[in-house]
Parts: sequence; C-alpha cells; structure tokens
Amino acid sequence: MPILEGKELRIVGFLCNWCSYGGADTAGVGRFKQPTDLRVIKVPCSGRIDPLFIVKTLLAGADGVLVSGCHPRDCHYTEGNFYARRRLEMLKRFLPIMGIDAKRFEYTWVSASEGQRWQEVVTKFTEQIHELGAAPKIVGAEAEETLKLMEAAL
Amino acid sequence: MKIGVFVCHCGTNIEGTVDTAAVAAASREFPGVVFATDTMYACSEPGQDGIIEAIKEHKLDGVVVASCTPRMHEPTFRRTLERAGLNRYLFEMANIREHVSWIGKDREANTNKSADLVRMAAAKLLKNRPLFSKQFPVNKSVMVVGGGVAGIQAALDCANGGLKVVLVEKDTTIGGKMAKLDKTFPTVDCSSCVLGPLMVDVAQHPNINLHAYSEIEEVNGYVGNFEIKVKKKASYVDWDACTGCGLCVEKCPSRKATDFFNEKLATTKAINIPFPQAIPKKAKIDPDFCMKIQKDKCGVCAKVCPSEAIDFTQKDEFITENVGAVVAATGFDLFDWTVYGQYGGGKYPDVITSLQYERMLSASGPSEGHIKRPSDGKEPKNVVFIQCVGSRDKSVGRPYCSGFCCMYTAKQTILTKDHIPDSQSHVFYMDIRSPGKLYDEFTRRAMEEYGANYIRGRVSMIYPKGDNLVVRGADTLMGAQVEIDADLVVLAVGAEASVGATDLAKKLRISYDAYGFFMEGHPKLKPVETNTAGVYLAGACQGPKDIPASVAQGSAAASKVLGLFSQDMLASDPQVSVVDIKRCIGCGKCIQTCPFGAIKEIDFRGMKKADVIETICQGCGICTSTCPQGAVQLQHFTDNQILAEVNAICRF
Amino acid sequence: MQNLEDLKEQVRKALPELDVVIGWTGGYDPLHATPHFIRRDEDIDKLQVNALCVHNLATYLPSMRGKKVGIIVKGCDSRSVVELLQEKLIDREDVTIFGFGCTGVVDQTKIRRIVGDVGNIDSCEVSGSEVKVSASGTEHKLAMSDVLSEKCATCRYPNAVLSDHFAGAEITSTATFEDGYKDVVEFEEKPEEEKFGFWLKEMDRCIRCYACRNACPMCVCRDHCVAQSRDPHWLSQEAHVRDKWMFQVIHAYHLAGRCTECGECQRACPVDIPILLFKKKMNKEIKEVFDYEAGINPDATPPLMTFKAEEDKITERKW
Amino acid sequence: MSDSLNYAYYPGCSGTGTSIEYDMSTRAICAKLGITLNEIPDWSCCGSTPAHTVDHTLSSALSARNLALVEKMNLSTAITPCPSCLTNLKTATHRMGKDEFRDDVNKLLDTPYNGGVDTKSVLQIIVEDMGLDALKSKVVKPLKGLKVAAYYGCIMNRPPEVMNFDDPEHPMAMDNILTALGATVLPFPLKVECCGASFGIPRKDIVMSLSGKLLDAAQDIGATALVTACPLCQMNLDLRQDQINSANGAKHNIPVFYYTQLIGLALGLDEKELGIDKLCVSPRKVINDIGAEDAS
Amino acid sequence: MEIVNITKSYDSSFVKQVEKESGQNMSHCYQCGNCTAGCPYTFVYDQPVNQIMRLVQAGQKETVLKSKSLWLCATCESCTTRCPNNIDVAHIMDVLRHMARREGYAPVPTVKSFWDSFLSSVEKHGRVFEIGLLASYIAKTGRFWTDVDLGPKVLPKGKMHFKPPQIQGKEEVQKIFNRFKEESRK
Repeated sequence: MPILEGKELRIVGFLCNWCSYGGADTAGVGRFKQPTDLRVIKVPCSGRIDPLFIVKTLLAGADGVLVSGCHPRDCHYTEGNFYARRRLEMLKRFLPIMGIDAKRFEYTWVSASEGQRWQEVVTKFTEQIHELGAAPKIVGAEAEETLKLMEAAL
Repeated sequence: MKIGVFVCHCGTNIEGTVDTAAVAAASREFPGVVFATDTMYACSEPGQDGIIEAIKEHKLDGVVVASCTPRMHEPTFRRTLERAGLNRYLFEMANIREHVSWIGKDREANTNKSADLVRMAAAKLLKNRPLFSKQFPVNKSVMVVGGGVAGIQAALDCANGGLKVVLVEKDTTIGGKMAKLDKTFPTVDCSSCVLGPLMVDVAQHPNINLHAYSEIEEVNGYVGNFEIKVKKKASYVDWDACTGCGLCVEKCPSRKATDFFNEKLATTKAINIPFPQAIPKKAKIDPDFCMKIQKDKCGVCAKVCPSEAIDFTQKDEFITENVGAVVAATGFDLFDWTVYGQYGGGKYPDVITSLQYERMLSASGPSEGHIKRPSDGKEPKNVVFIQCVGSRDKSVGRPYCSGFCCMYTAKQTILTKDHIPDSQSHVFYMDIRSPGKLYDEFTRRAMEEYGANYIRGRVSMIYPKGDNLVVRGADTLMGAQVEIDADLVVLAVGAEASVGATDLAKKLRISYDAYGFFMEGHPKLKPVETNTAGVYLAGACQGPKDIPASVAQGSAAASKVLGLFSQDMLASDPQVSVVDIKRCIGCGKCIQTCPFGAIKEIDFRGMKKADVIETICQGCGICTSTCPQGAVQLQHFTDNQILAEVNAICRF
Repeated sequence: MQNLEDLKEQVRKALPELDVVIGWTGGYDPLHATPHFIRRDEDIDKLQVNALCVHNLATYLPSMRGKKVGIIVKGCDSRSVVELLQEKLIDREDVTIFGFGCTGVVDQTKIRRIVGDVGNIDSCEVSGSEVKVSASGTEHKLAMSDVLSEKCATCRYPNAVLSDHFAGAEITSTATFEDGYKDVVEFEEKPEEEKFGFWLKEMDRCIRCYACRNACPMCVCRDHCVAQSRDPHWLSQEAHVRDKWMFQVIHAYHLAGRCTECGECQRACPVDIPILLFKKKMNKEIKEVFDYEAGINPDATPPLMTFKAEEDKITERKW
Repeated sequence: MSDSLNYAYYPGCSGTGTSIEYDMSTRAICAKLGITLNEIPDWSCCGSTPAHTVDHTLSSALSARNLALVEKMNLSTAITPCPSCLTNLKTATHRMGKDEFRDDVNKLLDTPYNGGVDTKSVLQIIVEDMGLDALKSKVVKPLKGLKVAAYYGCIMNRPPEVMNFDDPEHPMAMDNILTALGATVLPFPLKVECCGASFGIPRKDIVMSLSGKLLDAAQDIGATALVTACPLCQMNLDLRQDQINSANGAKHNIPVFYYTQLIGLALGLDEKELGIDKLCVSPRKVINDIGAEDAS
Repeated sequence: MEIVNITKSYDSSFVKQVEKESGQNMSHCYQCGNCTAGCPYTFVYDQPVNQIMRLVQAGQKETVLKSKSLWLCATCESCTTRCPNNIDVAHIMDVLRHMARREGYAPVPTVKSFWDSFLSSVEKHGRVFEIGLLASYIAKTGRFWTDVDLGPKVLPKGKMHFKPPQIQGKEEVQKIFNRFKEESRK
C-alpha cells in the first residue's frame, strides 16, 4: 500500500513484546486515539534490535523510526534493554554524520501498563516527524523491480 | 509458500473502522498470498473451521490472521494450524484491532494501515520455518511467596494436589492482613476462626515447607526449573529449638518495641510472638529494642529459655530452593494517609486507620476488644468513618478504587453498634461499591438495622475542639456543609502495592503497573498468569481484592500450577537462538552478552565455535544483534524475518 | 633509519623461536613499501622501516593463528594487535611484538597529487623532514609535512602500546584527542541535506570491491561477511548506492568500540571515499559517552559488549 | 548567615495605612537583623482581590508593572509582608509562564515584563534565607510566658503549586519563629481558615462569623494573644474585635500582633518603633506579663 | 422547584467557555463535595461550590451566572488545595465571576460596588486611597456606613490618610486600565 499522500509519513516502530507492544495494546484497549502513521514490528526484546535495522529502515525510505522497550531494570530478560540503551544511544549520535536528522529516530521505554504514555509517545513522535517532513529519498533504483527480484530469489 | 490471509471483522470492533474486504482484496496482491478473505469472527469455531477448510482446499502452507493482538489469540490460531496439519510457526498475526481500529476512526487510513500490517506479516511469514519443541523435565515443586490468605490457599491446594510446596513469608507468622481482622463481611464471622484452621493445616501439611521471616533474594532459571535463593532473616532465636512457650516474652523487661501486628496501637516486648495463634509460633527479637544487642546488658530471655534457643549472634542465612513454578501472593499494604494534612497528618491521636480499628475491635487486640480512644482511653459515642482515604484521589497519586473499603466500613459500623449500643456511627462516602453476593444487602443492614448515618460527601478537614474532633464535610445530597463533633475518627485507608513488590517483580521478571501491582497475563483470560512462564499471581498483589476474591485466586493459581505439572516433561519454546556453525568464527561475543549463560564454547574440528543450550535460551535475541556476521540467529525473529518486514513497508 | 639496525638485531635473535616475522620491504617501485615475511636470516637484510611502511601488518595475524608469529608494529598498528588480543582472536603467547617509535608515514595520494601521474619512479629518499622523489628524470622535493598521512599529524600513540621488543627511543606526542577529530566536527556542522547529498555522491562511486574490508585488521568475519550472504540477507547484490552506503554503515557499526583508526580501509579504497569519517565519528561518541578507546588495554571490554544499570552519561531524554 | 540578604521591598498599600505597624515593624527588625530592604521606587497597587475578580490579565498587569520595576533594580528577589500582594505577584509570575498570557499582559504595560524576578514573603526569607538559628542568636528579651496562637490566613501557603512555601494545611514558619523567640506556641487548629477577608465593608456579617470562630478557637486553646502575618486578617481580628463581640455576644479581649512586632520585642526594639501603640486591642497586659516569674 | 429539561437547557458552549477561560476540565469533577466541605463561605452561599461545579457541568448557564455565591467567594483557595482531582476550583469561580460581570449580573451589589470602588481608587491614584474608597463605596451603595464605630479607633492612630497617595507612575497605572478597557471592547 502506498503512503497516504499528504496525510501520513512512513514511521516504523520496533517494540519489545513484553512491555511496549503490551503498552500499545493497552492503549488500544483504552481506545486512546493515535495518529495512523506508525507501523509496528514486534521483537522479543529491545536487546534484539540491531541498530543496523534502523539504519536499513531509514535508508530504505522511512521518515522516522521509534524504538520502545521495557523501562531500565524492568527487562523481561533482565539485561536486554541495558544493551539496547548503549547501542541505540550510539546510533542516535551517529545519524547526523550521515546527514540524517537525529530527531528522525527516538528510543524510549513504555511498560505494558502505560497505555496513556504510549499514546503520548506515538502522538509526540508522529508530530515530530511531520514537523521534519518527509526524509530525503534515495532515488534511482528500480525499487519495486528490485524488491520483486529479491522476493523471487528467496 | 502458499499463504492464506484471513481478515477478521471482530464484529464491529474492526469492521467499524476498517474495510476488511478491501484489506483482503489488497492482500491478494502480496507476494506469496494465494487466498484472502474477510471473516466475521476468526477466533470463533466457524471462523477457525473456515481457516482449516481454506488450508485444505487451497493447499495453504502459511496463514496470516489479521485481527486482535497476538498476545490474545496467537496460541488459539496456532492450535488451529496444528489441527489442519501445519506447523504452528507457519503463522503470523497482523494486529489490526488494538493497533488500528481501536485507536482511530479514519477508515481510509485504518484500511491502508491494516493492509500494510498484513503485507508485513506475509513478508515475514515467507521466511518462517517450521519449528519443533524439545522436551525437558519439570521439577514438580512450587514456591508460594507470601503467606496471607491467598498464599495459604494456593499452598494448601497445591500441597493437597500432591506437590511439594515451599511457602516463603516475610513476617514471622503467616496469616497476612486477614489475621489482623476482627470479623469479616458480609457474614460477620470471626476472622481468626476462618483463617486459623487453614494456618494450622499449613503448619502440619507434610508437603509444605514453610520459611517464615524470609525473603526472596535472587531468582534464576526458568519455568520447570527455577533456582531461588531465599534469605532467612536473623530472628536471634534458634527456631528449631524454640517451642513458642512464651516464657522469654513474659520475662523480657524491654516493653517499648513497636507492635507492628497491632498496627502500632500499643507497644510490645523486644522479644515477642505476634499473636497467640501465630504459625509458626516462634519468638523473634527486635534488635532495635533488645538491651543485650544494643548495650550488651540484660540477656534475661537467654537465661529463662528452657530450650536454650536464644542466639544473640545469629546472622541472616541464605538457602537455595529448586522449584518448577512460583506463585506470587505478596498482598498489599495500606496507603500512608499522613499525607493528608487536613486530617491532621498523624497529629491527632483519635484519628486512626481502619486496620487499627480492627485491632481495637479484636478480642486478641491490645484493648481486648474494647473500643477505646487512644488519647484518653474513653469509650467513644460518636464515631466518624471517612471512606476513600487514599483511594479515588488523583491528588495523592491514587486514582483507583480500593474495592473493599465500602464493605469493611459497613462492617465496622455494625461492630461499633454491637460493642457500644448507645453509639452513633457516621459514614462519609462518595459512592457505595458493593457488587458482591449479599454485599449490598449488608450495607443496607448497616443503615437500616444498625442506624449508621451515611453522608454523601468528602471530609475537608478535621480539627480538635476541646476533647473532641470536629469533622467538617459536605452532604452533597442535602447541598450543605456539615460538621460533626466526633469522639473518634476512623479512616478507611486504601490499599497500595506492598512494600518491596516491585523489587520482587524485577527478580521474577514480571511486569507491574504504575502503582506497583503485578500485571496479569490478560485482564480477562489470564487473571492469575503472568507473561513469564511458570510465574502465577494470587490475591491483592495483582490489585486490591477482598478475602473471597483472594481465596479464589489462590485456588486458581494452584490449579494453573497443577495443570502445568500434570506432565512429566515440558515442551521448550523453540523460539530460541541457533548457531550456524559454518558462519561462526568463535569470537565469543554472544557468550559474553547472553544474560542466561545459555551459550557455551565448543570445539568443532579443532575450531572454537558457539553453541546454544536450547532449554536455557529464553529467546531474547541479544546474541543475534551482537554477532557481526549474523551467525547466531534467533528463530522466528531472524535478521531475515525482521528485514523482510522492513522491506515490506519501506519501499524506498 | 637509525633504529633499523637495532630492530634487525632483535629480529635476528628472536627468529629461531618463531615461524615468521612480518615486517616491510621495498615494493614494486622505490616509492612503495610492501609487507615482508621473514622466515630466514637472509630475509632480515631486506627489512625496511621508514615513512613508506604504511601497511598495518596486524591484518595478517588472525589468519596465522596457531603459528608463532613476530610482528613489527608502528604505534597505530600495535593498537590493532591489542584489540585482536582483547577479542581473543589471537593468542598472546604466540605473538612476539617488535615496536619502535614511529614519526609517521606518508600518504601516497598526497604525493601523487603533487608529483602528478609520473611514469617510472627512479628513486625515493626519505628523511625526517623531506621526501625526495625522482621520477622520469625530474626530482621532486616534498616537505614531509605536506605528504604526511592525516592520522600521523594528530597521532597520540607514536610508540607501540604493547611490545616485547622496542627499538630506539620513544617518541613524545603532544596531540590531544580533540585534535584528531576536528575534521569530524567540521563535517558535522554542515546542514543535513548537504551531508546526505555528499554521501550519496561519494557512495555512488563505490565499486563494491571490499578492499576496505579486506584491509581492515578488525574485519575478522572474512568469508562470512554479511555483505555477501543470503542468510542473513542485509544487502542485495545490486550495485545501488543504498546498498553500498548501507555496507559502510555496517562496517562502521561492527567496528563500534573496536576500531583503532589505523586508516587502512580508507587507504585501501581505490576511489578514495572518505569512509574513515564514519569510524572516527563512532569513536568520538564512544569516547564521549563511555570514556573508552579501543586498542589500549587488552583486558578491557568494549563498551557495547557490556552495560551499567545506571549509565553515567546517557541521560533519559524527555522521551 | 548569608551576607546576601538584600531584597527589593514591596510594602503594599495597606502598609502605608491600615497596617502601618506591620510595615514599621518589618523595616525595624530587618534593619536589626541585617536584612537590606530596597523599597521598589514608585511601586503601585497589585490590584488585590478586586482586580482578579474582574480580569486575570488586568490583575497580572498591575502586578507585573511592579515586577518590571524590580527588574530595573538588578535584584533577583522581591519580598513583601502582605500575603495578598504576594499571591498576586506570584500568580502573575506563574500565569505569565505561558507565552500567550504573557503577551496579553504585556500589551497593557508601558514596560513589558519577561519574568526572572522571584517573589517571596518576608516570613519566608526570615525562615529560609536567614534561618532560625541566626534569629535566635539575636534574641535579647525572650518572650517567656507568652502563650500565643499563630494564625497564617488562607493564602500565605495556598495553593501550594503557586505559593511553594511551608505546609499548606499545617504551616509552621511562624510557630517556629515564635518558639525561637521563647514564646509558648499553642497548636492552633484553624491556622489556614479564612477570616472573612475583604468582606468587612460590603458584608460585615461574614467577617463577624468567620473571624468570630477564629477568636473562639484561640480562646479555647488558652491563647493570650494571636499572631498574624496578614494585614487583612489582623484588621478583621483586631479592629473589628468589638464588633465581633457585640455581634456574637462574646467577650474576647485578645490582642492581635503581627509576628514582626513580636520579633522586634524579642530583639529589644522600642515599642514605638514597632507600632505597638497602633494596635486596637491593647496588648499592654500581655506585654507586661512577658518574662514575669509565675506567668500563669 | 421547576423541572430542568436537560435537552433544552444544556448549554455546551457555556461549558466549553468556562473550560477555555479557566484551563480546567469540568469532567474531572466527580462531585465528592470536598470543595463545599472546606469552603468557609458555604454558609452565605445560595449554591454550595460543588453545586456550582455541577451546574457548570450540566451547562446551566443562567442559574450559575446569577448565583450570589460567585460574589461571596474570597478566593481563599481551600477548594483548590484540597480537590482530589487537582481542579483549580477557585480559578473557575473567578472565571464565572468574570462571565457574570460581562453578562451584567450583580446579585450581591454591595460586593460589586466595593470591588469597583477599590479599583477606581487604584486607577485614579495608582495605590489605594482608603478614605476615598470608602466615600466612593458609600456613594455607590447609598448605604449608611456600618463601620462608624471604627473611625475613632483608626483615625487617631494615623492609620488612614486624608490625602490620596501621590505616585509618579499613576498615569502609567491609568494607562493599564485604559488599555484593558480597549482590549475588552475588541
């Protein structure tokens, strides 16, 4: 599906299964209205998130990436978000040298009970990305073609 | 792979704001998708049958269901696939309810987003592989943390079911809050007569091993095989020798120790047994008040003890217990009401808590069942009860209803009338919440038969006037400000998470809410489970609960444990990391970062390689994001699966 | 070089216990040195150590694991050795390190820019302050300061940080950490679009030869590099700028907390893409947040392989 | 003790008139205690209650004019003895934190005010900036035997988010000062109850009732004097005490001091300087009894 | 008592206006009555505070704006300080007073006259001129001064001045009032 022109931007979220995905569910159960731009990829733990996924996502045309895990000390796997915090902080600091605005990427902590906080995070992040506008796209490749080739190859 | 997509209406829950037929139509264009349809209720029997039929008819070998959160029905649909003869991991869910239809009403955007989520799910599914569980043995014993009524019930049910039970209690006796109560609603029967026999059963049960005055220090392991370090706190009494005769208590000259059991209404001896029916009935020294420990004087208890049990040098002791499951039943604590300056902030002795009032009412309490004002010992005639103190009050960070205060307040007005027939009770309330069996009738009885004066409104301030307290409140029904000259004010103090609950949650790796109450697996369908396999909840640690609800949860948690242990072997979750031995260069970075010690170094034809111990791996994937060459891959969340999701939506 | 004879002597003494000693010798023309594998006494005489010895020989060590290897290292090279030791990719007891005080090496690109595309190099003389090159009959006198490699101008570790033998006197460095990162700061100050555009243009020139990776002493994945695998399938085989750029970020990220800035990647690049900038940026941030530098202490743990429950310098943002 | 006890001083309108003894005693004790008061040149009225009942922008503008004057003095903190003035100054600062409101206020002003001036009560700086130990060390005539009730009034500490000083329900600043002065401070239960405020003129009955309760409560606990920090409270309790007695059929004869007057007495200052003679209910007997051997 | 037809009398724009001007969310009030319980002025109110809150929730504009209670609130902040839902009730009372003024309600004329006299005094002199204020108030209300007994207590002690205060900035203060009047006419 194409991005809804003029309405949405492409925002990808990487959420840990135990806290933030649950928090997003809690927000849903509470019917907390949110912008529709975000597409969520569920991972077991924020520690599973290789920062390179985020770079890949941004180079592949996303306008913003949001990562959310359990609050520090509350990781379901005890230590995952501690590793994530270091790695993601480095990424946030690295992006500017690539010419990517560091505000296009945020990482945060939302617990499974914090539906309201999730609503606030999504709303705020989406607003932030809309303020930045669409990210510069790397054109030139026959995008759809390539993708089809790749899909066919596998 | 031939993928079938099923887009659920969930009645109007999804269909109301998502055009599910359009989503299905769009899905047919996605790579790998050969069949797509919308369906009324995918999780219902006809819905599931429809999926099975489609699998057979279209020879599907992968299924995407777009419906609610996978945290709800993923297990349901995985079973559906198995019934159709497919591996349960050839399945993906697109969460178009919690993440789409429930959070916005823009049908166009929702439909578009839903299609995107299906596309991502299908893209990932193309990379899914069948996964198979391993079997591992279970240690069929259970640890119950907390010896209140919920923990006691859970422990007894498990023990009666034939399991070995380790019951850990942080105080010197089990019984919890219920042991402090005088009577219980709505039957007004004696609390200790109900609870006492259960406590004795715990003490005598051959399957129950009780560690009182102990706390959880450290939790290792996983479902089926937990290894838990327990701290046995120093009581300065050798409990193996102590017979609970009470001679030491009788002779101890230090009388100023804090009496926690009586809610500080009185003081107690430096060596004491909290109450006569305590289980275990063992003495403990409060070192802050013991003259021997403080000043190396006295030592009377040691001299009089017939079994030479006193040990002033005793230290905390650590033991390790191996169990297959854990039930957390750590209960609640009372809100610290002294933040209410307008109620005196603790300055007025005749403003007491409801639990202090219970101790006052109790025949085993410090006043032996006589209601006496703490200030002068006089019998009060006008007693004012204030409800919702630390409940439903955002300004003190406690917006929730504690649930049981309305009922115990009604009970206390009845007991007040019983104890002092010429007394008058006044109850300030906002709403009466009494939705239990015979509950509302009970509050009516308090008013109709016992003459309790219910006043609808909050109390703004309490101030002393002469010997009495002026309680100034509102009667909103009358539309007036009202004042009552009270002899005694009882605050119906709300419940909050027990001290240390969040620390325990972290050790058990379970979630808790903003107030420190433990999170259940699902608010409706998994009320006593947690999201950590093998850890269950019982009682008020999950949220304020009255006795019947706590007991029911104790039994429910026990039944879950018994169910878990009904098999000799447990199936491991195959969503674990696997090392591609060809790609591994043996650098050991994964070993270094694994939080569980689940990866070990092996020698493979003279080369160092990493190897995952499947039954220890918990599936966090830290190793996968650590390995530079991607040699270790978390199954079901491989780099390729996540990249497929990224590629599905970020199309340059 | 006055230390050369001492060094040769040290090698000569140690050689009987070793399978090989890696050093440098004259290359295909007088302007270039090349790696030199000393197995016999007579090989020692060909040993060359001067400003032309640009190669980081540590690159060879992991593949020679199991053998007794001697290695001659500049200060920067020694950090790579330390890093390999730290990651247990080589074994301390099998490696003999010969250090010396390095005054810097030349940047061949700079020389080529000044001298132009000359045919045959007739001779090349290197002194402390000057490089004399005669090519096709013309003599060029180049000031060392004009042709010195960038990394050498701000070098803080001119002496081997770890060595078993050290030839000559140690050299003192006055450079500060900040000195070495002025280029990063300067580049970063440019507007985002300009930087993005810059990289698009630069990366577009990449020919995916992977010389950068092959020259990197810390790129130990070698045959298993994710750049050329299907599982995981991070990059397509397409020669698209997106994939090329992605590869460079992967390289930088895999080196986070490990890169010693020997600069071999950028030196090896046949089309001169300034890819060291990515690695330097990462190092700068690593130093700022974790106060850590790679290749100094063989017993340290790289910061991304560990954590603190309360991080000193990562403040929870408003997020 | 800090050597920077240097403040802009806002006396408030009543300080020049009906509560002149509050202003006098404040200036006297500050001089004695080494607190420098720099009267804001050409200050104007804060608008008091009437202004904010009409409009918040107007009310804040009247306060902001004075804050802008303080800005010119290069002083960071302005202090006032009067809680009503303080509330207006603080509320203006608080609300002007929002850009939109600040712009509206500045539209009414000649000189715009952009924030940056801290406002406190004289009471707060004595307790927090100077400290009770420093005060205690300067006491030469302890108020031994004086049994007082400290009455703070309704807005000295409320709402806590704005006033940000002491406990909103059980303030202790004056209690602690009076204890430091050697007086016996009785636990007054109605410390923050309203006295009737400015309704004395338009609805006297209200003051009769509310201030009457306060006097009753003071008598109940056996206080021989009331101590206040508010001109309006003092006026209602002192000036109108006879009216209250006749309206309620009571016979109160309780002198009502400003706490600054009592500090002055304890510091050994002259009664004249403290405006003791300006009080309506005579404090003579109470003052004479201070330090008497068997003060009963 | 009349029947309140909620469908007809509910004025949603009134509720929104109160919320906008006060910055408070009316739906946060769950009618516990704590404001009324703590309010020292309940005894003179025609509608206790909690009922004012309820009437605003119910959009009963006229009943609210004609209430005497609005004019008898002294902004003592008891309600605001103790509200369990952190509602700034005193602020709402202030805002309702502003609205009542705008709509021309003055059910307690003495209070309004006193406040008006006070402000005219400030407008005229830059500071309050107490004797002038009293004179103006008596003139406005046409009432005999009920505080004659206080004169002998105050005057000899020099606590009231017969001459108005003189400040240089009084024109500046007048300008504040003038601009305010201009702004409110907009």
